[in-house]
Amino acid sequence: MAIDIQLKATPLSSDECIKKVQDHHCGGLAVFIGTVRNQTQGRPVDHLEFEAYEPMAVKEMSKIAEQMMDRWNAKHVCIHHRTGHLALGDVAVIIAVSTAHRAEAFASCQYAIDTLKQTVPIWKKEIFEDGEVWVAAHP
Amino acid sequence: MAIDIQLKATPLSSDECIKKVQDHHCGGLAVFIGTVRNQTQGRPVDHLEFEAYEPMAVKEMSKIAEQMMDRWNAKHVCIHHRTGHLALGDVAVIIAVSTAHRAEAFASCQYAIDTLKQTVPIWKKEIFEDGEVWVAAHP
Amino acid sequence: MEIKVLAFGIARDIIKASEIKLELSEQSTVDEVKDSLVKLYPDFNSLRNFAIAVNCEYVEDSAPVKQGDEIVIIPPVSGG
Amino acid sequence: MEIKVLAFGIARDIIKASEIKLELSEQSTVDEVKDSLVKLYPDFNSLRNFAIAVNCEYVEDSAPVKQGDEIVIIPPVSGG
Repeated sequence: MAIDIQLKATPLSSDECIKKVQDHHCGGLAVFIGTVRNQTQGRPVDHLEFEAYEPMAVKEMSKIAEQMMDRWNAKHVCIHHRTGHLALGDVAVIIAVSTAHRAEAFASCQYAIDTLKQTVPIWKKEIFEDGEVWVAAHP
Repeated sequence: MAIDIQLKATPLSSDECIKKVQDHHCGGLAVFIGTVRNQTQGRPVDHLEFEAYEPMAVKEMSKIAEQMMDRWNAKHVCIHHRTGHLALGDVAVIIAVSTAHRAEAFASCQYAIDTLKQTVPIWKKEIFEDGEVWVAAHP
Repeated sequence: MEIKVLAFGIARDIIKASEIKLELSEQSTVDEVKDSLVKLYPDFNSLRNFAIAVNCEYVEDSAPVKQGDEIVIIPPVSGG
Repeated sequence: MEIKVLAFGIARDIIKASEIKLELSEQSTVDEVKDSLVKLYPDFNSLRNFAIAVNCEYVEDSAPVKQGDEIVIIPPVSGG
């Protein structure tokens, strides 16, 4: 059983995350890859900045990994999240999980990304030619 | 919109499959990776042989990809399946899909692997030191 | 008519060849292909199930078969 | 007592600094931290919501705060 949580300012590697959870006792290995999209309709985004409250972000991601193990018997969990400057199409987050059976891999991976988006203290700002906006800050 | 279906006798690359479906208009990218496990309890497997009825296997995998697009609005689908000699821990199948929203990515990816295991004419044989068995052939 | 049937996986082990020729009456169906196979090779009864594909498609037992069709025995699949 | 509050994301833009010191009475709670912030910076009212973390944990509004705690404003998160 292994948990690997990383916040990093350098590009994420799906290969690295998959290797961390691969295990020939596990029939299910699911991965979610979150890519940076243009979220503000109709304004061309130049780039994005991701900022984290690092110690708490790592702690909240670890909690998610532990819940994946408790509720779905996940064997290995890897969650890597980017910080800093990202371009459209860059990978912001990778969640990889291996479980004995594939249904648990999908369910726990989906739980992880849904929960991460609600609880992990990371914020993204879209930067336009003529301004910037913190995503999801306002109603 | 792109569909990439491959049956190959050489190692599969999750990186290649992910690149085929990455799209910065898609917020969800899910991947399933199926690894070869020891399925016959208590007998150490030396290796496995995967055999496919190739034209029909490709056709059935294409049908799955089309269903993922029809039912879950999948934008890009990549399904790669190994054939030939595999060792325990080798990757037998990779399914990658990108969709606008992440729930559809998970649901369509899970549908794909569940259906593949029921319909795609591929057979695996476990080879032991003292014999061999076609997996799932007998009740 | 004589039809050719291809075999994969355990079906190939049962017939001990990758194809077999069957002599069937004209206007036969998949059902008759299956019956002939089971008669010739009773080991097909030991399988969890087996299907017949005609021209790369799963078909009903009542589907017709004709000379020149690509007819394939599909034992229980185990890919993925 | 004087407590230090850290700010991230839009909260940092609102207070125009990455930390601020607040003067609170002894035995204050998170609720009073929030009230002070909104009084000093009415723009906090424009947010969809904001939480306070104490020592890297989300806490209820009724939770106590004391000098030396790491108190952080958590505006709506948008990671992933």
